[in-house]
Amino acid sequence: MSALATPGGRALSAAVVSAVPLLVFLALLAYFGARAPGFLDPATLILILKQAIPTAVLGVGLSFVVIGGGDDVVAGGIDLSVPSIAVLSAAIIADQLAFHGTGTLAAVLLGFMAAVAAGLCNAVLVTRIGMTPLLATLASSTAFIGFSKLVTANRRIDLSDPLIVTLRDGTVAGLPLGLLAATALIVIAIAAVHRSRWGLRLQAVGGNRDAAVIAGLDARRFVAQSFLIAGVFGGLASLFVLARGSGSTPGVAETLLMETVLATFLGAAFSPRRVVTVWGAALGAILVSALSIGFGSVGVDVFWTGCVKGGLILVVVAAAAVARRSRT
Amino acid sequence: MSIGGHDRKGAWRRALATAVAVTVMAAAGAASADEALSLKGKKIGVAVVGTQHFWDREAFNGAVEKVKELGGEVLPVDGGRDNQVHADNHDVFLTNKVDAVISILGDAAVEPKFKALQEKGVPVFTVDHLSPYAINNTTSDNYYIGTTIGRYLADSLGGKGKVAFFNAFENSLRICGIRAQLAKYVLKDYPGIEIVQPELAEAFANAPEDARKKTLDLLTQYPKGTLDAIHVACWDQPAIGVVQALEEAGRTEIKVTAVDAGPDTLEIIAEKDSPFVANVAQQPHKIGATSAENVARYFAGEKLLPQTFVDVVPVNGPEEAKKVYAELGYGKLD
Amino acid sequence: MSRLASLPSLVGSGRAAFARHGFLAVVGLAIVGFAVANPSFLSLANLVNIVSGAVIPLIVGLAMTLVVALGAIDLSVGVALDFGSAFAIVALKDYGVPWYLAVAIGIAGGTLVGVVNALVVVRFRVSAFLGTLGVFFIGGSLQRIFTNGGGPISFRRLPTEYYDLAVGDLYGIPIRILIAAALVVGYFLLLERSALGRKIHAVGQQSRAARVAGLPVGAIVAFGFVCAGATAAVGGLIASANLRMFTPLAGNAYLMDAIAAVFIGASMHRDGRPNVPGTLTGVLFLAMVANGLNLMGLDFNLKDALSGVILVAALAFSVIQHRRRT
Amino acid sequence: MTEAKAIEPPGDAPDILSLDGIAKAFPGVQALDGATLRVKAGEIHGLIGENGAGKSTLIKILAGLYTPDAGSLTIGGGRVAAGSPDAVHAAGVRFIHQELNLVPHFTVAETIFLGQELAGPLGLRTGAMRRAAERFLKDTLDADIAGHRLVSDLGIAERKLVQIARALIDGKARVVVFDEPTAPLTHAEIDHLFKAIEALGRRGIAMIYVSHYLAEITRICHRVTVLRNGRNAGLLERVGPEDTGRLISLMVGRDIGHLYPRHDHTAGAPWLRVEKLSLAPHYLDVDFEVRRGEIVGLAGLVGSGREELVDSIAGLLAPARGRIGIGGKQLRPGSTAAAARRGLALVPRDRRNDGLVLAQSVADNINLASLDAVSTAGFVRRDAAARRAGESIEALDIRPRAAATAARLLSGGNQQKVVLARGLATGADLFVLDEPTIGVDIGAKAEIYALIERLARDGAAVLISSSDPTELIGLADRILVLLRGRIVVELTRDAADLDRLVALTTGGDATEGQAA
Repeated sequence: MSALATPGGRALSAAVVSAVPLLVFLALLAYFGARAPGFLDPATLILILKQAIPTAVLGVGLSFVVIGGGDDVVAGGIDLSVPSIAVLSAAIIADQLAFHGTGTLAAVLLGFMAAVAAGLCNAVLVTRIGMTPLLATLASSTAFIGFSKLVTANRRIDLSDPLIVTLRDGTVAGLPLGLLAATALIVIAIAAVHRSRWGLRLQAVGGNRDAAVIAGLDARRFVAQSFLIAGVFGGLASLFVLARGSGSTPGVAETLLMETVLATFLGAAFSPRRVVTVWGAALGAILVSALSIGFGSVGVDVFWTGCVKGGLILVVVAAAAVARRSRT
Repeated sequence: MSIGGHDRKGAWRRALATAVAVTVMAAAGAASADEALSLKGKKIGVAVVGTQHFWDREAFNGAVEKVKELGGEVLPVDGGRDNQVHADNHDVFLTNKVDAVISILGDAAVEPKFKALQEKGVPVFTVDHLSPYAINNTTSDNYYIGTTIGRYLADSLGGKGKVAFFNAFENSLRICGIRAQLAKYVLKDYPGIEIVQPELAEAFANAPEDARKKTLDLLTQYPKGTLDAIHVACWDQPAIGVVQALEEAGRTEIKVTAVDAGPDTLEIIAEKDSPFVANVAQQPHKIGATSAENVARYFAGEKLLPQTFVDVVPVNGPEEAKKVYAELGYGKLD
Repeated sequence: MSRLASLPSLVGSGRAAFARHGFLAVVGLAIVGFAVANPSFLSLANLVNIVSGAVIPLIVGLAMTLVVALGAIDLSVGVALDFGSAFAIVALKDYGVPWYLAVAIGIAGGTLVGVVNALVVVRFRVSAFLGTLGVFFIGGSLQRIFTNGGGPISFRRLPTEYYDLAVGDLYGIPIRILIAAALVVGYFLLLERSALGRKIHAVGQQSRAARVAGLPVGAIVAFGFVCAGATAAVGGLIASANLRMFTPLAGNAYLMDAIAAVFIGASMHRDGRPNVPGTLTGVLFLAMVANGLNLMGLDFNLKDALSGVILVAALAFSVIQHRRRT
Repeated sequence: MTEAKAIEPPGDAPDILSLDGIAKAFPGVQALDGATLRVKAGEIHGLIGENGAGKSTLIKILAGLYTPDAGSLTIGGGRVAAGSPDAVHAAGVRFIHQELNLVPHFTVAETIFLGQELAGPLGLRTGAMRRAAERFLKDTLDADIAGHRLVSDLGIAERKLVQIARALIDGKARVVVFDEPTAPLTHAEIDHLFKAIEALGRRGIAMIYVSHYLAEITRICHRVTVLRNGRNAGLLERVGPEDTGRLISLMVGRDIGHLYPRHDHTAGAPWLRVEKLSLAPHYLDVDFEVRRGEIVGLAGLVGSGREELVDSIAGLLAPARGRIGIGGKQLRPGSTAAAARRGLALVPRDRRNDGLVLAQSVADNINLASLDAVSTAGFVRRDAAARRAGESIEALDIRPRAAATAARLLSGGNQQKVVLARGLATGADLFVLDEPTIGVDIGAKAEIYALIERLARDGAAVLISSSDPTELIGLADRILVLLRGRIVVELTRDAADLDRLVALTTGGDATEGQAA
């Protein structure tokens, strides 16, 4: 039967084309390693991982929505509001801790509740009102950012709460605590999406909605759940955002959004199935972080990083499009 | 390529020779030591929060050029106007084993990074950012800026009237807090002056256009005769849009004051009948350069004071604007 | 435009009627609220102020209308705007070209962005969202490289004719409003009256059917991106004339509003397709909200939160309204 | 084709499923009028009929997707509520739809177990599912497919098997309905699929096999129910290859004479010329020409490469090799716009998605391809556009006679007339009509046939691709028969009779096919 598969020559060229993103990335890493001697040290590696944490957690949240909605960015699933949910939750936690004398647990709980409410709001906009996810979350994110400004009066709030400091500086067996915590979250998410019944069904809903419905699944419920979970991950990410910034800093949502979208879709280019995955989003975040640190270490003119990121998107997506065409 | 800075480099050097003297409240005998200053063989990390704004860019260029001039190697990083990215950029210095760090601007998010650098024995020098972990902070005298612009503002109002403040950063950046609060402190001497509430926020991206629109809305809210001045509390990019809005609306009786006095705004102040009446010029390029020199002094074994203040140049009225424009080496205005 | 003539039906339950005319209800509530909070909201001067402030968003919105009508999206309209502004200002300042040539060069700058988008989307089959996102990154980066980090290029001594693009008037009517009006009419004719416009809508509504009918779909999509780029550049010309300088990365500030306006407009259309009067309404609504909130003298942080909520509500209502109709 | 059935017929086994006296009317058409279908356990039961005979309506009623107006459904001796997909599923009926509907990036195991995954305390038991899937494929369907492979990497036949396995994996299937399962498959693949089906039969599962391919029906089915015009036209027991003729006559069995217009056209200069056109694996080395004033029919079953060939001529697909000429000029391949410039008008088979811009008005659709003719300086002259649309509506008798009506509100027949009107408005002289009367009621059919005849009379070259052999015989001057990607025979009008054409397209007349 396997002889009936696509002709060998075309499969080969597709394989070459689909390896382009990986080759590009490896070439860049080699270049950094050669130019900046310290780049391949374990310390740098830890640093790359540490800096990737907030983007990775947000990317994981986003990937739930993309997986459940399909990866057509305009018609399928996307949640552009995950970073603003994180910023909103961070703002609430910081404000509570710094100015209202709220206990750590209660403050974190309040932030989480806001994040879940935000996710619920997105779920309603998309599955009840019927807005396209792109539009719904673009709009809701402006509201969430507005609320976070309202909460913090658009100022930076420094935090020295033990939880935040521990998450930032604590180590377990020589490994940063934040890194371990984030890894645990990502592992749970991977298990949920890629190792559970629910996850397989979520993937089916996004992969081919008709197929999912034929299998007896309630597609809308899965989509709603994915937005809710994205909200939860926004809330979880807020802790890492707070730890990384030693408090809440206004105006970080936009950078986070760009990095998150980039990481999530870059991750797809590295997955063998060419689809957005949870681990792909996490890996994408690490790659983006490695690129940033790499460029910094090499001393590349910072003005060029946008060119590199944009070029990367175009190359990766065009390669994927070409690979898809030669496959069918 | 070099719309911003490099073509002015020659002019800068000439200006440095003639410019107002630097008030270096550093160690005695600094002048003689300058001859021997060197950063040969040193790798200096220079981090700046962003380069879109004239001030930031010039401070950054000043530091980078001076390090190179002193024979050092530069590892530059830019936060893209994101305080968080700026803070994270300091990690790169940690892993690249730089000999010293010059950190320009930024908010409290950088503190843990400074602490980590300090623990690794890397000395940190800041520009416009006070930190317990830094050896030295080179900055303008923001207290002087705040009180000076406050006085000029009061003078332009003749001691009474309504003034609107663009003031979004008072709470988030220490230097902005100093400038805004001291200006307000001075205005307390003038019971006839009232600050319109609420204050206005400027956006960082597209600041001039954003301020222009907000000013037009403000003018509708305050018809002719009910508003007398608009002050931008921490910088002056929004003032470009404010002036534009006043000219468009024919409300040039309203006075404008701001802080920074880059070439763009000096040019506006120098124009005839400009509503933009006063500003306080900083010397960002010199601040950056001075910080780099402080690094060299530190390696030469000198003891540095916690803060080095570089002179600011008050600008009051068109004639002074023209003069300062020439003095700071931006060229000549007629 | 028969839509505008159809009056709200007074029959049916109040809730259904509200859902059906929800967007208009939100607009009405907002106007009343703003007027009560500050009577000068409805003054002629302020209305002119609103319209005049809406000019650049409107121009960007028109460009977006065209692209969305083609069933795509353009996240790089801001870059096209910036390029228009940059090319014109540099031409004026460093090359001393006459003002009309600067206008042409500026438009060419935006067109360039459109051409790149067209290549990426039509030739390399990259989805419009990710393709224009890539162009967005690259375009921003190029501006920073060109301006040595993103410093504005100021040119106070603009030729008066160029300056007048933003601030001049003809027979008492601001030239910027005339430019916007001309573009609105032009886009209206293009999308609602021209042969090409029919083809554009056919491609946007049912791309494959358009292809079967023998329409050159690729060329039409490419035209849309190029035309959108050129149009956004006109916004850039006005922005640069306005402030007598080029502010790098300024264009992105208009992206979100443009998308929102187009979708508000589309949901008001009978067939739910993007349309010029709808976009005009959407842009004016957003401008009105921003202005009204400013005039209320609210704390600026509260203002941001409120305008976000109003945006979500307006979009939600217009989507519900559209669903009720079909 | 003469080998005995691989599995024994069920003999006197009781009916496991029966649909009795089913009636269903849709606006304007009585789709089913007392149809009956009874299936025994372990039997492979063929269900055949022409397009519009009511097969798909009957299957949808069985699936619970439609509620019948009358009749009853009994499964395994128990009455099952009509109109409930869940009840039918619970009773053990499974459907293998013609569309594969699989998630492309899923593995074989994930696909098969979707909705009934094996999971333990540690989450999905990937290995267990993989092994179980492989075992199931091997044991039940006699297929070797590795469970970790991605659906997108499978061949079509393998995907079909996976689709079947997914329907059966729960082990509760008692009746499996195959809807045109071999459509996209090659000969070798079909053999493999049949092995799988026979393996199912050995397990006592009843199967309903819906297909146009009579050769397949006679090869594997034990009994065949023939539907015609919504009623049972016959039930054949112990079917063998020798029954093909009987099946055809039961299927067609109506007078088609008055439906078709009088032939009143004469062939002129060669116009469309197709040379050595190939697009593996769909069609190979296709050569033919169509003259002006001539109607050429293209026959071939679904999967014969007919659709791809038509798409290639119209510019929707780019052929791999070969040339297409129109009026002596070479056509740029893969561009509908280029084809349109050469005067080609396509009436596509998928009218809803490809034919019309449904949201736009009838007038806009009629003028869509020829807007420049009603425009001045790029602007549509609305009066001219309306006038021309009005003329077309009048001439083609499009109803309702309101140019401003949205195209989506029209009936299928009238939509098809709008597509034709659009082509006519461009002044096209080559019409490629792909299934021009699919889903169109009989009255509209006659009108469309008259229009087609008029096109030829006016000197246009017409190529009709159709799965309805009667319409090809009724209209075409010549009929090209496509079988598995090759033109196997060209029948002239005089030589074409229905039995022979059906036999040729279904591969039921292999000797003649090869002789030609």
